[in-house]
Amino acid sequence: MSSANRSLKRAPGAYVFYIAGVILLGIVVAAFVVSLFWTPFDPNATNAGAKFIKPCLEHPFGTDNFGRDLLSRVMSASKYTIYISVAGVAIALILGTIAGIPAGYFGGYTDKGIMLLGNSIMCFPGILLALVAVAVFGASVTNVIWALGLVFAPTFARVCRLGTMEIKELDYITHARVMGVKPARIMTLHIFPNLVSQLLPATVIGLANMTLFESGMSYLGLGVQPPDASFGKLLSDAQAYFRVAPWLVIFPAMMLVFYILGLYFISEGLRVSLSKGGK
Amino acid sequence: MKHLITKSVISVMALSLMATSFAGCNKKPADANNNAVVGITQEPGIFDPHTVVAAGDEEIIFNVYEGLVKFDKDGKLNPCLATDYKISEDASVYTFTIRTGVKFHDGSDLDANDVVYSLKRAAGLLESQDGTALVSELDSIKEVKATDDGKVEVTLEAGNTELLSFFTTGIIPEGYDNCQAAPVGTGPFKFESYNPGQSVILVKNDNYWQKGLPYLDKVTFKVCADMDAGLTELAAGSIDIFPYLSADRARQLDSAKYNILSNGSNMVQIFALNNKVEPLNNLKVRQAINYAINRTDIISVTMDGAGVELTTAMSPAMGSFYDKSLDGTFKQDIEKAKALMAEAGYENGFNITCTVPSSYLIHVNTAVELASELKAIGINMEIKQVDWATWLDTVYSNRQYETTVIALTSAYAPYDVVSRYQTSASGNFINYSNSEVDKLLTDIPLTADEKTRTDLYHKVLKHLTDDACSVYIQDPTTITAVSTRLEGYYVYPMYVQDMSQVKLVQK
Amino acid sequence: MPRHIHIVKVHHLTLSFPTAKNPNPKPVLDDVDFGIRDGEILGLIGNSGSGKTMTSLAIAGLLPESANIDSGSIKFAGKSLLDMNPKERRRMLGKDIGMIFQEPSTALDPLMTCGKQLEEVLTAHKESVMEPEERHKAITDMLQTVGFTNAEEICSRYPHQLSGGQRQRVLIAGAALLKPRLLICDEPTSSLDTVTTVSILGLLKELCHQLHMTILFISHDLSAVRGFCDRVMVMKDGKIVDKDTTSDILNNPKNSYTAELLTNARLDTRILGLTPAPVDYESSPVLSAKDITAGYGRSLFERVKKKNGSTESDTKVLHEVSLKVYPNEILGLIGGSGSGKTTLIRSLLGLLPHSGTVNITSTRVGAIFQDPVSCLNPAHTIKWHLNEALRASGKAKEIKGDGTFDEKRARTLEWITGALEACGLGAEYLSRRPNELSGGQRQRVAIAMCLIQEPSLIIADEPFSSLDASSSAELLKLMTTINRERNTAFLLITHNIHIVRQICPRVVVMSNGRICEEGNTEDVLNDPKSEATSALLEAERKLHGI
Amino acid sequence: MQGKAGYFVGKLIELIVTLLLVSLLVFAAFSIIPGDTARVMLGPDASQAQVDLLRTQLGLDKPLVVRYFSWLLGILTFNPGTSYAYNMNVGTLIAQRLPVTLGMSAIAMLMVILISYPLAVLSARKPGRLGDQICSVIGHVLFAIPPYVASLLLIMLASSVFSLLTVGTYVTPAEDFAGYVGCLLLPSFAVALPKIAMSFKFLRSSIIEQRASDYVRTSKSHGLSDLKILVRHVLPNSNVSSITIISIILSDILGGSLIVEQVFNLPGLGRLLLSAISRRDFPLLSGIVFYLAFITVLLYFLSDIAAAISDPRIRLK
Repeated sequence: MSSANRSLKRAPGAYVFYIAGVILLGIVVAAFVVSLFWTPFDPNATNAGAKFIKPCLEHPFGTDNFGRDLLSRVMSASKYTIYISVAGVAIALILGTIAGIPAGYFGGYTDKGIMLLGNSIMCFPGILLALVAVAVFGASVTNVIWALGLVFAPTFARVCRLGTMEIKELDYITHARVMGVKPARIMTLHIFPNLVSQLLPATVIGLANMTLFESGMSYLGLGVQPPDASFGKLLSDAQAYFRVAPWLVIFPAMMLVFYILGLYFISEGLRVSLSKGGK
Repeated sequence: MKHLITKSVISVMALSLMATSFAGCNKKPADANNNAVVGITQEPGIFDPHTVVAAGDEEIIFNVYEGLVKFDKDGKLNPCLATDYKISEDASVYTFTIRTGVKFHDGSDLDANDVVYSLKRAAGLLESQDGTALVSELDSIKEVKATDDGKVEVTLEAGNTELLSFFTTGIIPEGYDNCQAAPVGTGPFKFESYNPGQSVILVKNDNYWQKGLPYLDKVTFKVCADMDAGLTELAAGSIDIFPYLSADRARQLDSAKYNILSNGSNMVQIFALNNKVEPLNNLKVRQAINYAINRTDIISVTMDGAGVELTTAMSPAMGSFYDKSLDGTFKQDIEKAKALMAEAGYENGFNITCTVPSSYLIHVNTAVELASELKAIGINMEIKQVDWATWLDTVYSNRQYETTVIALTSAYAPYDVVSRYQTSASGNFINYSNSEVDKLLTDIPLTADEKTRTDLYHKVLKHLTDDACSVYIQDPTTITAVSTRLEGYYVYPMYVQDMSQVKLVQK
Repeated sequence: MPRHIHIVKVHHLTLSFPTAKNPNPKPVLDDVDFGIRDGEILGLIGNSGSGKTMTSLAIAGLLPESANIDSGSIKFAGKSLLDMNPKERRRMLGKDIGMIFQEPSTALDPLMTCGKQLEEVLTAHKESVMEPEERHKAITDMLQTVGFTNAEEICSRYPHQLSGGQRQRVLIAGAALLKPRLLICDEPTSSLDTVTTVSILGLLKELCHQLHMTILFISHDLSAVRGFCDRVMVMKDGKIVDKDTTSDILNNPKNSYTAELLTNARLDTRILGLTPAPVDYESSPVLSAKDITAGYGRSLFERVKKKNGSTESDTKVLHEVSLKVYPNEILGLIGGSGSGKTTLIRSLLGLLPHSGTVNITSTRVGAIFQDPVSCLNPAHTIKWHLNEALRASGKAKEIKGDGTFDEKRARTLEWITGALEACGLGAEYLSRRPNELSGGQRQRVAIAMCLIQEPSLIIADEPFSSLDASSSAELLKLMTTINRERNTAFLLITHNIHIVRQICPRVVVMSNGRICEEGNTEDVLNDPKSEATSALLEAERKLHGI
Repeated sequence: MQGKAGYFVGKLIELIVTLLLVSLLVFAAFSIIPGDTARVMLGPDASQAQVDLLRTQLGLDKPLVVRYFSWLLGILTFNPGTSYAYNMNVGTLIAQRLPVTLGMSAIAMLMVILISYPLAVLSARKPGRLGDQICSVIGHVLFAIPPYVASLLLIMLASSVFSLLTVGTYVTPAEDFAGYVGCLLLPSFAVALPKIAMSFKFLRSSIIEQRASDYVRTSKSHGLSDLKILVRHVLPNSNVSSITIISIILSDILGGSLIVEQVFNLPGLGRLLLSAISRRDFPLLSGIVFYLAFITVLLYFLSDIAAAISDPRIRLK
């Protein structure tokens, strides 16, 4: 135990991760917030006379094949990327919690049934399920969010189930049961607040994974609808021109990686500090 | 399985499904064997000459099957399996003289019975069929019979001077019904094999009736995922011919290795407006939209400039039937467009949805550019991508849409281009209705005189433009790269790859 | 003073963990200086963090890489250990110095059979080249020495198939296999129950004589060294504060810290004079359980297999246990670990499926549990806990009465504060969270939660085992007070025979899932009739000198 | 060992039940797809009568339950029917594409193991040192790069710097095995990159954790050398805990290769899947989805079995 603690202390501290994560994420979030009020150009306004302008003072990120200002597009793309990942994770979190806590709490056939369903969903490679779901219900932002939420729900259900199984053995839950508190109340008021510390890193990492999935789906044309774009959509649009206009790939890719990496770092920081605090 | 579908529906430009990019590789150039590899971007699927739908399939089987008549590279119809044909005065009886000495790929000789069988099969007249034509234009055939002197007589339900081009339909041996798995025709090449997702291989027909043709021993149609994949393969030398390149891609090729051929594609890219929905049922609104857009810009962003601007429903590739006087009708004029909008009572604009098939990047891009341009006159256009199946279902069949962007292709026949604008036509998905046009379209097939007919076509086109029934955008240019080691390849105005004339350059 | 041969001599050893930020931290070992005499059992006592484990690791050469020896030396049989290279030091391990550790459950590789792991000790030392048969014989012999009659079988078992005591024996066998001169035992018994502890200590002592080994015995519990160690050293904050013979340390401590440790270890003197309420055995019992049989669930396939006629009893933990608790009674329930006490409690509380009947006169039974860390929900305040208890009791409406919201709230607050104060905690604790409270305070909150429900019986499952002596005494006082003043009966499960003697008029002894003895406390403890009771008493006597 | 047999049987039953549920999900999902298969096949100009005729021919008019069972029977006997779009046996179509997707996954997995394992062992030897930190940071960055972006960068790199690897020209294994492996190398690497990072991160922390465990201390006190402890105790134990992760990585790789093969123009299942989706080719689509899920379920099953064999603790619950 003692040496494990020590090796953790010698690894880059949680705060290094936090700072790096907050800076990276901050860039993307700042772009998002600013884009709500102002972008240098209308992100969707085309200008056939200004195609493929290299990054310059007027267009710091250059322009695309429609002559649209890439900086403005990247800024407004952050909106969809953030919206989809946050809403998707929220759905996954809600579904996962609703399924996972009773599974862990009741055990037995409830658990078997819920986990079987969850496992069946997890049996499909995630992207495949999301693809089929969007193919079935049509490509739109809402459908992408639901599809991703569904794909990610079992992950959260697992976290909740394992956490609940651990917590329900603790004396305070036993005590609550002895006092005659109803199961629904035990699960919501006694168990759930204690799961938050476990769900938090899972949520952050879920945001990052959701973004990866969303960009993969956008790449296949099943995500955000043009002329709007997410980072992934910008990238897939850019691929046709990446030899003529490499900046079309570089800047959105950079922002995408910033966002995901920022989230990873924050989750890493959370994990390290929570595991330290948990001792 | 039956594929009862018309040939002239809609096939779409074989532009990239998804644009991706590729790097060069160092595979050895295709060796000096007497063969050629053609890159194609659509997955082939159907090899039956009567049920074939996709243009991507037709371009392949053009080399396997032949009809009574055949197009040449200029779009002219020449006798083929028929040495001669006669059309009766009222254009209701076509009589074909069948060429002798032609052998099918299976070794049997071509005779009038084969022609009768094939035409009946295409027209749905065989006893085993339910009467529905496999090739819908041939639906009007009432009877096909062989005469005693080896001729074939085709009787129509009504006179139609415009039907000849549909006798390009492939002729197959009598009683043969396995064209899908094992195509048998009379063409210059025999069908060898099909590997889904990879290639279709054709080999030389040694018994081809045109002596000396073809030159090549083997032709491989290789599936490339998209244009960029094809470009990579071109650069690597693993394919020799690649049609459907975009202008900017073509520029990246080494001119010492590849000749670049370009030609109009006889396609009409249209920003289709549903004439039955508010506010598009208002002529002024449609005119305003026509004046608001800049066709040059659209061609610039979607085709890198490689396209011919259109203001009417026909491509200039149709020769004299095209009405040159309509050129430049809707030159961009925002002020005029705004005025028209105000006259129509929409000075504040309106919201509208454009439903586009997601698999065709060019149309999606066109919609994006259109949306941006329409903003200038206050129209907020939202783009909704749907997959091809959904597009066919909701937009084309059920006409539940406001606007869409699509390319209309047709057989190389002017009537096929305009017939969809008849009020009752099944292809009239823009819900256009003009009684004068209906009348003109009824008259055309019955008019034998070519000059008068041309006039009637011009009238139809004028009406379509005057009514601003939709926004005609461009005829995208087909750009084909052909290896310099080959010669004799021609770009046809229709969607085919004629490999029979292609040969190696003699050093 | 007679001269002794020191097998280990630690000379003014100072050790610290310097980091880049803090190059001169407070030393973990500060000028530690002592010798271990050949053949003796030396006890090293101290609280956690006092440096006792670091001392032993320094001798063994297993210090973490970040540790830095600032000054001092360690000699083993005359050779300076700190001057040796790592390879030489490694060779000494197992051969000259053996070690056993606290947690036998994790100290063996779960993927390897015990025999193989013991064999590694032999193969690791190349000097002793042995044939496989010889090795096997050496291992089985040693396993027999440490008390296994089925040595061959143990060899082929995986660690998880052995009990804690058995694993510790295997580890001792491993440490003693090459007959090292020094055996370092780092808290070898603190996770074992009393009976096993006694037997392991007996084994170590026997090995010490038989193999002429010297033992350095590290423990945090002063009482564990009684009757085992020859000499005892006491450590505090990296320093050795006291060093004397065992009897002097225990009976006549000269150092104040030693004396403090000693008093803390003794509960008995503090709880004298606690008197439980008189019990009327004629009245109907508050709890009567009849023929409780319970076990843990099995997988579907085992159940299927069961039908095909294999043994039935192996997963049953309780066999037809009957039990009565009378009003006002504090009933003691004792038994070794694995005797089924906890299963019985869980069955009585309705937390486990069981057969048999349980009758409880009161609507609610209160319960308090062993672990003060997990007895309260860390996510909520104390006030929330008490409110929750009130809500669950169904009396919330009655307490709130009528009136405005504020009035209701004031009445509720008054009620829960009353319960808390009855448990010796003021109203200021209401807004605190469990992690701001000590173990004893948390147990009090747990009792307050029980009191709010006004039960006629509280079941207390080893509430003292994780508390120090003073907190335990306070808690006991509280329990007897409640017993007297509120006429609440207790079912007290404990392994501490002192407590039972002091406050329980009646006692029940469990063994192997059955009640083997019950009756008046005096009678049972002074004249045990069953073997289990005798063993418990014997172990207690040896360990604590009662 | 009898306990193990029971455990295996239990897992097998779990596998079968999961597969049944998966099949139900697949079927249900495709039954609610909007768009009439027959209409799509026949095109817009066909009459309603023709559409109805085709529906009857395809068996689409039968009740859902009947269709489900006939579909299930077909799919379980590896005879999932005939593709509407290709007019070929779905099994044959999938079998033709499988070498690409499976080959890519296998090569990617091999890369993951061959690269992440030694790196993790080296990195965990001295956690916190410079080398370890560099590896960890690179790992995080790789983890954040989507596979298709990685593909793009790799193509740029390969063409501009090396111009060596064959990109884009697929060779079947029967034609030229070396060429087949060669053309899959780069795409496999693109899929493998983030998974290398994931596996590295997991293995590293698992090794560090195992090295800090009590039994390692015991082994040290027995005088075992560091290498011996690593090989005999630390690695086997961290392997046991990695088995589940490996199976998850494999399933991710399978999903990732569906996308990457698009970028590299490989005729794999991904392309077949997309074309099946756009053509509403139900037999083909359901076949691909079910068999991919089947492979995944099998992977999880095998990983459970492997864990049970290597870990004596896993027996009855």
